[in-house]
Amino acid sequence: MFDFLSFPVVASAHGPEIDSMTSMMHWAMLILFVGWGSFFLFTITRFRSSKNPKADYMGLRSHASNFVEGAVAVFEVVVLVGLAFPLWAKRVNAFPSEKEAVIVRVVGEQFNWNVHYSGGDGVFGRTDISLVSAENPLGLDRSDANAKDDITTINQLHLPVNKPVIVRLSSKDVIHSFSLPFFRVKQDAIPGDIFPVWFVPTKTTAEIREALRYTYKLGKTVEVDFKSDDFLDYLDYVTLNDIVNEKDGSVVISKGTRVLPYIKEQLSQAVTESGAEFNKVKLVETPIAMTFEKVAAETYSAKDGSVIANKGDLLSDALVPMFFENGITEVVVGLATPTEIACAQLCGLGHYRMRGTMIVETQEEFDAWLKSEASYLQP
Amino acid sequence: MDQHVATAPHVGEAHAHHEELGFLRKYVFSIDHKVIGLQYGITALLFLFFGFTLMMLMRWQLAHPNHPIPAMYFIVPIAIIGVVVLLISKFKPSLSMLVGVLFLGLAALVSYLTSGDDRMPGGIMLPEFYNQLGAMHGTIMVFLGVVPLAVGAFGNYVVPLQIGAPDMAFPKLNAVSYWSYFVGGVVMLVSFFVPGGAANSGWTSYSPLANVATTGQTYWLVGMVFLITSSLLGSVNFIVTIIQLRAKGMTFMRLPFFVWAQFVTSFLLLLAFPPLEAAGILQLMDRLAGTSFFLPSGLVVAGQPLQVSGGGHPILWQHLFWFLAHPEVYVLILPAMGILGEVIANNTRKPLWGYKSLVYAVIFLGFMSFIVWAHHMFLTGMGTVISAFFQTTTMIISIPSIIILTALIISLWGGSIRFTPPMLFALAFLPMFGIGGLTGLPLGLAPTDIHLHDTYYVIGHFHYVVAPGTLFALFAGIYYWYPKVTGRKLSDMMGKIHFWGSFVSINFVFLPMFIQGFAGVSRRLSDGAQQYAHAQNMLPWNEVMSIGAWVLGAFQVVFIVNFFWSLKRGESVGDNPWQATTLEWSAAPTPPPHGNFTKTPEVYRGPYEYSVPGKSRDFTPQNEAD
Amino acid sequence: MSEAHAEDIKKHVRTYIMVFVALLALTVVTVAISTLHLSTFAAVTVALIIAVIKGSLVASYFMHLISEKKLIYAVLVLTVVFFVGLMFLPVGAFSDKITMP
Amino acid sequence: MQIPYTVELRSDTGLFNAKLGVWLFLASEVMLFGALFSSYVLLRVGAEHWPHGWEELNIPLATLNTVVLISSSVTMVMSWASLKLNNFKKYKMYMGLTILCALIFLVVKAFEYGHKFEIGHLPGTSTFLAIYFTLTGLHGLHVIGGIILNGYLWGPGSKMWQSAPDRFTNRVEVAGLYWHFVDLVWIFLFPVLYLL
Ligand code: HEA
Ligand code: HEA
Ligand code: CUA
Ligand SMILES: [Cu+2]
Repeated sequence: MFDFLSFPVVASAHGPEIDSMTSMMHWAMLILFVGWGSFFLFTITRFRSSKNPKADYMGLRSHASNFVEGAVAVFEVVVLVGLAFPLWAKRVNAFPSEKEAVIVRVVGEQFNWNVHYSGGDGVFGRTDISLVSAENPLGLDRSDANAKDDITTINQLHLPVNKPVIVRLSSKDVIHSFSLPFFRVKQDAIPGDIFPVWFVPTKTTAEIREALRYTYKLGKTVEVDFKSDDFLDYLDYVTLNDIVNEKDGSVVISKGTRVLPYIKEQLSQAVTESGAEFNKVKLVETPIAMTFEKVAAETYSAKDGSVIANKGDLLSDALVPMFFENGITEVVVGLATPTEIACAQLCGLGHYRMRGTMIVETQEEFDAWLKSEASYLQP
Repeated sequence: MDQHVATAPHVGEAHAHHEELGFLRKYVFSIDHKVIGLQYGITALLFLFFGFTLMMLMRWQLAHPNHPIPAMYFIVPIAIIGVVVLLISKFKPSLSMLVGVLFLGLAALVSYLTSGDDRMPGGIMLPEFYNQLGAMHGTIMVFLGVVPLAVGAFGNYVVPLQIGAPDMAFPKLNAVSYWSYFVGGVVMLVSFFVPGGAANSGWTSYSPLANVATTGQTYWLVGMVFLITSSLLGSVNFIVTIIQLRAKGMTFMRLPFFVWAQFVTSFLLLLAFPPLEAAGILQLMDRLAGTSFFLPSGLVVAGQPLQVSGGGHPILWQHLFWFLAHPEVYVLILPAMGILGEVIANNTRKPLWGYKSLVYAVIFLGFMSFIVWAHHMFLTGMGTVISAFFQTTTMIISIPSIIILTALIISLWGGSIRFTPPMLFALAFLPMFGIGGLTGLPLGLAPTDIHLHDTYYVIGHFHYVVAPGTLFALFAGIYYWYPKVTGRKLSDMMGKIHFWGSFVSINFVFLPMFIQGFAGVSRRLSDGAQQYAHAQNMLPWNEVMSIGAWVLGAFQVVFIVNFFWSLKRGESVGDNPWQATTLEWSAAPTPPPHGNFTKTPEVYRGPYEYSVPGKSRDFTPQNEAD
Repeated sequence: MSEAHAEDIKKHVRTYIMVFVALLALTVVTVAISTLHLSTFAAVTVALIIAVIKGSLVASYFMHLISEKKLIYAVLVLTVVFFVGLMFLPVGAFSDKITMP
Repeated sequence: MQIPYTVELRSDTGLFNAKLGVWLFLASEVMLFGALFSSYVLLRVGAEHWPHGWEELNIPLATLNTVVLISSSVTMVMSWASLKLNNFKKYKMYMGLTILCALIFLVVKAFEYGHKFEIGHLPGTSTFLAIYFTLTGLHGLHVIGGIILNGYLWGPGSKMWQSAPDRFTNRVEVAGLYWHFVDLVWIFLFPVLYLL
């Protein structure tokens, strides 16, 4: 009954508390709104001038509204003392002990999340901004003994499920905001300061992927001629046949390619260079595989029985013609990494794409991952 | 000139009979509060329109990210509006002609903005340009649109009339305020033409992002200094005027509610703006003199260590900014509430319910608004004590708002409600502000703010209070006072079309924002969150909201046409068409001459003596002796 | 201007001279104390106390605040309240931050 | 219609318009400098190292400037008192002295700044110098504003003494309030920047 706001999947231990507090607030707001609203609607119909030509100087004589206002005030006090203060205190004070938690440093920069694990020794190596370079965005001093086993990644945060995590958050340049929508975590990453946040992930990325399935459709088809039609009107479309240079028969753009501005450039170049001429091209509108990685949520096979995409396979625009040819017009997909680090603070032109992937996995998978990362380190 | 002039001179000719001043002195460098009020009003309306145009471009991008934007869909309608207004003006030098020309200029400006490889190569909006539009939409709407309209225009025009004063206390200072505002606006517009374009760090200009931003940010800061100066001078003027120039008998408890609202607003401007000025000076120093007030040591920007002395704090900027900006949002709402008081009392034909509690609530609201600012900063690493303080003050500040809204709603009870266009807008304000205000509560509680902070939920929250809230109240004010200014009424029919169209479409714009907010969709994303997994099933809403915004835009055209058409063709009215009680209607001629009153009014009663038992008329003006 | 009024003003002028002397003396005192290089806390306290005294003298006598109207006091009290808020709340926020576990 | 209470006092407030106006303006100035002082405190509390003012700055010059500014405050109030006593000549003299003091203040300040620039101490050098230049620079702008204002009242503006002596006296009083405030700010700047 509480959750009427259709929150996204919740995947952390404290998430439900925040959700139910939010829902509770919204119930209260709804009651107030409906209460005031019905009084309001009743009043404006009851006292319209055609029905009530003469106004009453005194108006409402009751002062019941004082009680309502008082009640709202009391309610707010109860929410503050009973919910808001304790919940917040738990978020910012009740940190798990460092021994039982996974500790990871995350440092934001325009427009990446740098992730830093302390490795086997549990101690983070020294960092120094004079060492910062493209290969070493954190400026980690590998000559420091503690740094030898440190693991760093860019935009790859791996965490084990059901274990407390402490993220030590900071930034190299401007203010970012470390936001994990499914985990109900958000904290500004402020340069010159380090703030810790903690939470316990309770669902793995794979579980969330299963829970979140989307159906993508193949839409309209059109046939266009490169010369007469403006390609930029077809940015949501994928080619269903090759674009062939009819002069020499060479394939300039193969089928299963999304119509993007560069295609137009490539074609015009061919025209200016060799006076190429092209066939008409058939396009289908579809968002499958647009923007970022999606996987097939089921196995899709062609009419002849061959597999187009196995469950879990990455989908690409190149598969679109095959779906089309085999009469598959709806594809159920999961997102490759539904769990992500979003940036919730305007941080420059790349703010909209400052997305880090976050993988929550079983302890075994996590350990295996750490091990494989460690194996890349130079001895 | 034609024969209309004699019966109802339009705005520009209001003072023709009184004194022979040259054109420049009369309309441009005037020191008459009414002319200055109109200057503010027209400038602010144009800026509102411009701010909205920027937003409609952004909404196109959000609905169809990375698709070319058909610029002509924006340029041509604006140009057509310009031509229509010019036609209405019959190309005679007048206000309409000026505005018509300005609309054509606006069309040219938009066509400049929608071209250029550093903004829209191939018609596709670059993210950095989106950010410029966002920052400038916020800045223009707040500082160049709503505040100048609510305070500069309505305050200037109405307050002296309502308190029975011949003018503002310092007329020359008043003109300086306007021109300072004007210069600030010009600087902001010019910033679109500098390399790198206008400011692009949000209207909040958070450091260090704003420190390392393009030149536009410097223009933004300089522009803000002018705007702040303008507001400061204006607020000194308002406070002195209200305290010193009240007519005989106009005690504080007989002030119209609108004057009270302006009075409190002026204090907010007076005391909250200076810290932003200080912050602006510090950021200018950071940008121009190489200081690092907001830059900590050890920054690495774009791979290069930043060569500054360091030792500053990014959060310091936020404290100084929000110390202004929270009171500022009440600056946006208080005059609106004031207008509502006038319109509701007049159209219910009865006194406001609980006038005193309204006054005390407004004062308390004004006071509290200074100590809630850090509720914008819960996620900047706040501990328990200080966050508890700000959560508590934020909850406390909701109580006076509830008292005000409740009193206004109860005022309807027992009335004889006339659904005139100003009243329609005023009535719509109530539930719309209710939605906006109520959604402020979960934001004001730190734990729930974790999920909602910087999502579209926040955007939804504040647009409900500023757009169908304040903006509707301002429309109510325009429909209400237009006859006093021009001697003619705005067309009721067009007014009702404007109202219903706006009311329905605006909810399509802002209601889905809450849904996106619950899903955790961040604000200020130039592709409408396409890149984010958690936003995938929220993307269709983007299109709904955008269509809502364009429909909303289309209905504004009705308003603009009404505005200029009625200047000449509206039903002409006498001194007190609404049968109102306050002095601007009952004691001043329409339109008011230079000096406002032919004879100094004297006040005998409270502001809203409607339907007094035993009186033959259903309204008893304040200046009517017993 | 009446004679009584002129007398008043002359009295004022004497006060101004006295205040002037006091201000000079306090300036000397505060500079002198600063050469002692007291501990930061003591130095801040003493310097601020002296500055407050000097400031009050200027405000009370040169700016006639001592005989000013109630309304002006009201404005100033309000300003002082917000001034104090502005001084202390950000400092409070800076000292109450989430700390590293 | 004339605007009332430009000269005479309104009975219920006991004030004329400009006086209330200038006090309100000063209230906003308090908030302006308050915000800067608040920033100063925050930066200093948060700094790892903060120099003592006396190590970086020239105390004798600043003391001299303090004395100069205090003197100008006295001459300012004396100029007003002279008008009250109907002595226009003395007014001219005292007002002239006020402006002179203000100019001396600026000259001394210019030397201080010049020296700092010479030895390469720029606003960007350290946070201390940054806040020093910002605060004193802003204060300096206020001094310049005061000079312009007082210069007007000393020169062209003083014609009003003939036509409307009461109004003119009020103007001088109001200008004085502003000028004393500028002095008052310096009284706090001096210990905060130089002595601590
Ligand atoms: C006019 C402007 C305005 C107004 C009045 C308000 C009012 C309130 N605001 Fe809002 N706010 C903004 C403008 C405004 N705000 C803006 C612009 C931002 C974003 C800035 C940015 O980040 O860019 C913002 C952001 C903002 C935040 C920060 C969110 C975040 O970034 O995470 C918070 C948090 O506490 C908040 C809280 C509140 C509260 C508690 C109120 C309270 O005062 C509300 C009290 C009102 C009520 C409780 C309604 C009562 C009415 C009824 C009950 C009647 C109902 C009637 C009928 C049904 C007929 N606001
Ligand atoms: C007063 C403030 C105000 C107002 C009124 C509005 C009005 C509107 N705003 Fe805005 N908005 C802000 C203040 C405001 N906004 C701020 C501060 C931000 C944050 C910026 C940031 O992130 O930094 C923001 C951000 C913002 C966003 C988020 C962008 C992002 O995060 O990426 C969106 C998205 O849809 C939006 C939409 C709209 C819409 C559709 C309106 C519509 O309601 C507009 C309606 C406008 C009109 C109806 C104009 C009417 C004018 C006329 C008709 C003129 C007539 C002229 C004559 C007669 C001469 N706004
Ligand atoms: Cu990083 Cu937004
Ligand atoms: Cu706020």
